[in-house]
Amino acid sequence: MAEIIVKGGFIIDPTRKIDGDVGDVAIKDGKIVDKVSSSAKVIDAKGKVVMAGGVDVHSHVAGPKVNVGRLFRPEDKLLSGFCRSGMAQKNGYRMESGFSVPSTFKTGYDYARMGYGFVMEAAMPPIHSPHVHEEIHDTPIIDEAALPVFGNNWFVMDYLKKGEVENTGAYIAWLLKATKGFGIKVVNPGGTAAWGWGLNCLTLDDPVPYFEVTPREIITGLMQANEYLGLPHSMHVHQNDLGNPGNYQLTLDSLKLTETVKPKNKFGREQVMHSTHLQFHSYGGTGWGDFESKAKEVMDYVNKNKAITVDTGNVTLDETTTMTADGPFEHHLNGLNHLKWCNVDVEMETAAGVVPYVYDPNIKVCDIQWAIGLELALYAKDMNRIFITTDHPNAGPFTRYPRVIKWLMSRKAREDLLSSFKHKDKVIAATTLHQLERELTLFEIAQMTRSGPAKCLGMSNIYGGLAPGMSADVAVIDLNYKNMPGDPEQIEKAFQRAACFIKSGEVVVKDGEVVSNGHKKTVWVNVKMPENPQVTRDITQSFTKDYTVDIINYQVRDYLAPHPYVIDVDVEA
Amino acid sequence: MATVTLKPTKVPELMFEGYSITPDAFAGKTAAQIAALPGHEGKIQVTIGDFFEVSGNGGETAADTDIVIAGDCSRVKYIGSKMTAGTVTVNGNADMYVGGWMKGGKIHIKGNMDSFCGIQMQGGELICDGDAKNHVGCAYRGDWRGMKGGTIRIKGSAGNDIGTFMLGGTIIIEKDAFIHVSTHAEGGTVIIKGDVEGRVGGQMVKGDMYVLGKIKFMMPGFQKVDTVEKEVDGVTMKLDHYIGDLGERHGKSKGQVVYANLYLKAAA
Amino acid sequence: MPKISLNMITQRSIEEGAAMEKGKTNPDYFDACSICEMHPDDMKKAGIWKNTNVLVTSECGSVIVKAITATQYVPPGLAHIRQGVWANQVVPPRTQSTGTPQYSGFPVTIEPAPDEKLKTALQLVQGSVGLWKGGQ
Amino acid sequence: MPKLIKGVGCPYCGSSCDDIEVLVSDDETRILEVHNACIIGTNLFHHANDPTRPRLPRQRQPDGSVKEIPYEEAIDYFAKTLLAAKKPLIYGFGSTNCEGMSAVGRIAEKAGAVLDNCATICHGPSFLAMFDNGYPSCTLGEAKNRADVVVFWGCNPMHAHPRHTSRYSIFPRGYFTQKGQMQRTVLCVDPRETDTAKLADHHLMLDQSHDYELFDAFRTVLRGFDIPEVVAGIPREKIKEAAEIMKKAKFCMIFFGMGCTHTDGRNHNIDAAISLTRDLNEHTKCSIMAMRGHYNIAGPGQVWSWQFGFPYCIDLTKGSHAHMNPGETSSIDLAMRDEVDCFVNVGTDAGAHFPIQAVQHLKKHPWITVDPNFCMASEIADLHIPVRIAGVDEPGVVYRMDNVPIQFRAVIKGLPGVPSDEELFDMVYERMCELTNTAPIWLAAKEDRKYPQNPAVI
Repeated sequence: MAEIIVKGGFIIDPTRKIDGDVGDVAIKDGKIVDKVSSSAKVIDAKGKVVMAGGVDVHSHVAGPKVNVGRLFRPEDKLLSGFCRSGMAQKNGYRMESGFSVPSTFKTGYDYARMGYGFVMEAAMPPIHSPHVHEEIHDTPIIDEAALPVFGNNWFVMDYLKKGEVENTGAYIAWLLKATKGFGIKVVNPGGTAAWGWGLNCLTLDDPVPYFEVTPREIITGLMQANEYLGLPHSMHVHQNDLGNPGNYQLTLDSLKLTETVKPKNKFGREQVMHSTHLQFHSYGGTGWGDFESKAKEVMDYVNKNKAITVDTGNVTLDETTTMTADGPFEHHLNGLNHLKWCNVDVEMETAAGVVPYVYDPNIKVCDIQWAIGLELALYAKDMNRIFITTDHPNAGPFTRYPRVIKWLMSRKAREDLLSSFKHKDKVIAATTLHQLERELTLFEIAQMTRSGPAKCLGMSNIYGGLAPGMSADVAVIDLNYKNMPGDPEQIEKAFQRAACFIKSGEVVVKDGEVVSNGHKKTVWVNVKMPENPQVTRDITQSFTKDYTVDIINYQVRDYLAPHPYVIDVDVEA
Repeated sequence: MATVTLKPTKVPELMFEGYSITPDAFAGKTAAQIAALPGHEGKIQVTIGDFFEVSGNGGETAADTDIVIAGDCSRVKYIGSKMTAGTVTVNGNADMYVGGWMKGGKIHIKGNMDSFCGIQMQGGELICDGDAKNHVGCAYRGDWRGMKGGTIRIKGSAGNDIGTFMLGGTIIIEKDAFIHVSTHAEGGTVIIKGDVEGRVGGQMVKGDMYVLGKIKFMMPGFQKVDTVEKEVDGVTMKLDHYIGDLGERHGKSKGQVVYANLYLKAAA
Repeated sequence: MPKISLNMITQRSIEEGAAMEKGKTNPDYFDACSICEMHPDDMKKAGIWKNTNVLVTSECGSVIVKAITATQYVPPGLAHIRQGVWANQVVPPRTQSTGTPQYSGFPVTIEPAPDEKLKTALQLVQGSVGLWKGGQ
Repeated sequence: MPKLIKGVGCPYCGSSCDDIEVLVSDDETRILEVHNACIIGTNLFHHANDPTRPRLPRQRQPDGSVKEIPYEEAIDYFAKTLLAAKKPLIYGFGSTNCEGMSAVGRIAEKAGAVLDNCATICHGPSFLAMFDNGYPSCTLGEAKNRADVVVFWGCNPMHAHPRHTSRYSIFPRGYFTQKGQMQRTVLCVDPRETDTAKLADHHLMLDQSHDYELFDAFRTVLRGFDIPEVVAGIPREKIKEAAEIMKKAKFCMIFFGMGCTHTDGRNHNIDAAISLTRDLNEHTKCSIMAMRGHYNIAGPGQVWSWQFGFPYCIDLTKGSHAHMNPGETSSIDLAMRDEVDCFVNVGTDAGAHFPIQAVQHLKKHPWITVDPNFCMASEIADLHIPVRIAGVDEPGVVYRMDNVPIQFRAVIKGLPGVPSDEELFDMVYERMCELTNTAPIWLAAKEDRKYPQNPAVI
């Protein structure tokens, strides 16, 4: 494969503590190397910023509920469809569609245009894993992995009720292999299982009907199982009581469950819990009337505890589509906005709901949510433990990351928007954003979008940095490190369309336009451990009695993930 | 005021998607420039001039531009869609999406219209001397924001799905309608002067309907509350007042539940 | 000739499905689908004898099928032809602008036609597009 | 030695049973026995043995006769016909795997075609209702393990989905339904006393085409209001009794079918059913599911939604964006309005299952049928191209009626020289690219074989 050299840019690489030094990045055979020959293709990055490819720790981009979101929202395509140019086929790429839930083609292209190289699909219902992998291989350019959901799985609840962490681990190992999954995702632990009967678990100690296990036991048990297996990523949790006023206390209680668990892995990961879309979990107040931010309280704890990483889940004030395995939450949300509601309860495993949502800047609550997301990042002390997400598409589409970056880097941009709100004074009173003067630096943005998430996922040897040996995912952003634009809009524009993006050593985006469909990989984790006869028997029995598919048709066949990158994990007996 | 006349010269083999036939697109253009405006026939990009002889230049603005189509447009879609001002007159039939997403101005179709006319209309006036097919003043698939404003008057009959997901504006059908009137509506007014087969106001949250003929099958979720005297399209009459759809959710205003209203012409 | 106006529905049956999977030119498919199920009272009204042929006419065409007493009970006023080639000779293609034709709930008249012959599937479909060569 | 293959998926109805056992001959070319399947599935597997199955494309000659031609010639004709048409319609996919549906997306984009599937004449209105009102549903295992009240509304699984009631809905013993049928109350709403109605505990024999009113009556009763004495031919007391049964259920499961989608109001009947389901979730847990007809008819809805954002009726003529509006971009309406000038029928039989007038309109233009077997659509086509049978001699992913993906396998070897749908469409696509002097767009991940020099992973 051809050699490439990205010349003369301002390099920002937190993994090596490089902050704006002018230099070159050499690429050969898909990897970053020390140097290349003189015949290497030259990419001129002079006066521009050079970063590693972006790493998204949490985004809903492939699988059944994402596709429900596409399918049941034709109106999401109407406007975007009417205003696009007719260049798709001429430019050599596939047709694109959708705004809040883009098609797979648009997903891959848009991430690449923003200079992102790896995306984690945040929730994979195991029985639907062939579907997730089908979508992943129809998503161009970006590398992807998917987290199967475990927090409401009947096997997991059965084992954890009895305190059987090793059996839980053995089941997880089997399921990761069967689904070609990456790690342990937990959504509304216990609550989604309760939703099978139309109920929910709104505190850590609400027992799950029939299974008589509590969210507290599920979270703790799965953290223990995760460290017993030594997976690259930690347990990845969406806590109970999402989106409700006053939920920050439960959030703090859940975060504190990490205090008894120690990280144990060979991947350089330090946290035992990744707490996702924290914005939705940092609410004060007793109702929508006195709804207020508790971002500071939550971040004060996160800042103290190294065993936790978080992502923001920034509200972007768009019309979007919410989708989550938190089935009861979507039902609740539907009761609030009365728009259409999809629900998919998945036998033995999980559930999901999908509801369109309009984050209207004229509505006070939406503005407060917007402010909370930004406050979380601005209160953070260790930018390697907090990552930018919009919980795509829940709080806004991922294509708004550049806008979030703009708000974080420019107080002016935040204040301009804040002062345009109809309920400006109420928003200022319910939040602390107006008082925060902090403006994040490019180095901090690189930590939040590159080095941090890569480390949190246990893949800091591959993604998130520009050290020789790492995957050659290199983004050139048209921003002058020494002379940043006075107009914050320029920041958004620069991050929206990379001047150049090299993915796996191949130029895939040039001047913001896709020029190649790239070479993508599916990343999954293969846990090698001795067979556990009890777990094997339990699985076999359950497929005979309770499931409606045959076990041999359940496990994802190899051809569905044609470019696997398998991370092996060995567990001693 | 400037009048642009389009004289049909050729019947499209497939349908001609005449999305450029609006005062907004014609404004500030000469007849030759108008003839060069784009449209589609299937995947082939064509021009207005391929199917019409254009005479007269557009006015300075949309409001100054009148379009007269001197002939039949049974195979032309999107006439006057998204227009904001000016007028369009068709001396014949028109195909789908007449006045779709229209914001202002006036359209007059002297023949019949096909389906989806006035879809998600926001303002202006759409008059049809003949019949309209289905989905008059409805929402686009999946959108909960249907017709928001303006007036649609059909002097003949209409088919099914009149004012689905309607939020505002007025639809008047001077003859009969088939099924599904104001389904899912949360506002607006529909007046049907003839008979309706049924399904009037199903899943309706808010808004008004007037039926001056007979409804063959009433929705079980509507209940008669009183008899009132009201003006309907300029004529005052006695009407039986029903509220509903009692099977559907309803909001409250000043502590009172707000239902949708159906006014049926009372027996003389 | 007496005639009766009925409301027609055309839907699946297991006989139709089982026969179709043997092929649409298979005699089983002919037997399964070239029939019209009615209530005995309606048959009586129209002077139709069980297992004799009738002419079914809708707004868009007509077809000869064999009248039988319903294999699954139909109330008076309703008639049923199993989904397939014969049913689709009379199914109105109008869709109420939804894309889906009026496969069920359309008015037909049914009258005795004991001397008319049933056509095969191929004869009906090829015949309708001018390709039928056989049978003369 | 004949081989018994277990866990085989059945490529017939939307139940997509994957517990079939098939005994195949030593050389894996013949199906000898089929176990566990219903009569329809059994016939389907055995029909694959038919020695008269076409092995070469057949082209209609000017005199009306047909002649076998080589695949290269057929592919060339296919590609040229699509490119020449102003608006080709590619329809079908009732019996195709998802790989084929994905491959055809590429062709349709290139050809500026309208892409539609059998849902358009079947559960299309269910999609319309889903667009308007959502779809609170579940996988079939939820019904099996939890449902104590099961409603069949305008559907007749005893005939259309023969093993549905035994695998998922009435008879099976599940996790919370250990006593199977004894624990379930079954309601059937149908204008006929179908064999499913006979099985039910309560049959509401409504007046045909008045489903919408009956749904509204249920909803009105659930909100505590009174209703007229008789609605849709059902007495008030009977409606109240049925509403009470649903409300008191622990888990109520509503299945609906063509009785809702083929009659007056179409999508609104289902829309009302979904509203009823939402209402019932205020009282208990309730789910609703469309009784999808074919084993993979949910497939195009999935594949095309992730590729184009729409499940069916996808107009790709603009090249820049996809447009969908059933009633305009739906096969039957396109045909009746003479809005297309080429018809491609894939893995279905439009000849038999479209109203005959629509067939006559489509037949004015070139008609290509892609199907493993002879059918009405092949016998009026200008070109019939045989392919392998998904689920019999071609593996692939299929989506069951509840959108659960099932990876079907091949049980016998395909006929020599006969391609799969996917292979055929890829060859047509390559030919279209040659004819237009453009580079084919293969997504690397999907098209492994297209990238022999693909650099190994990181």
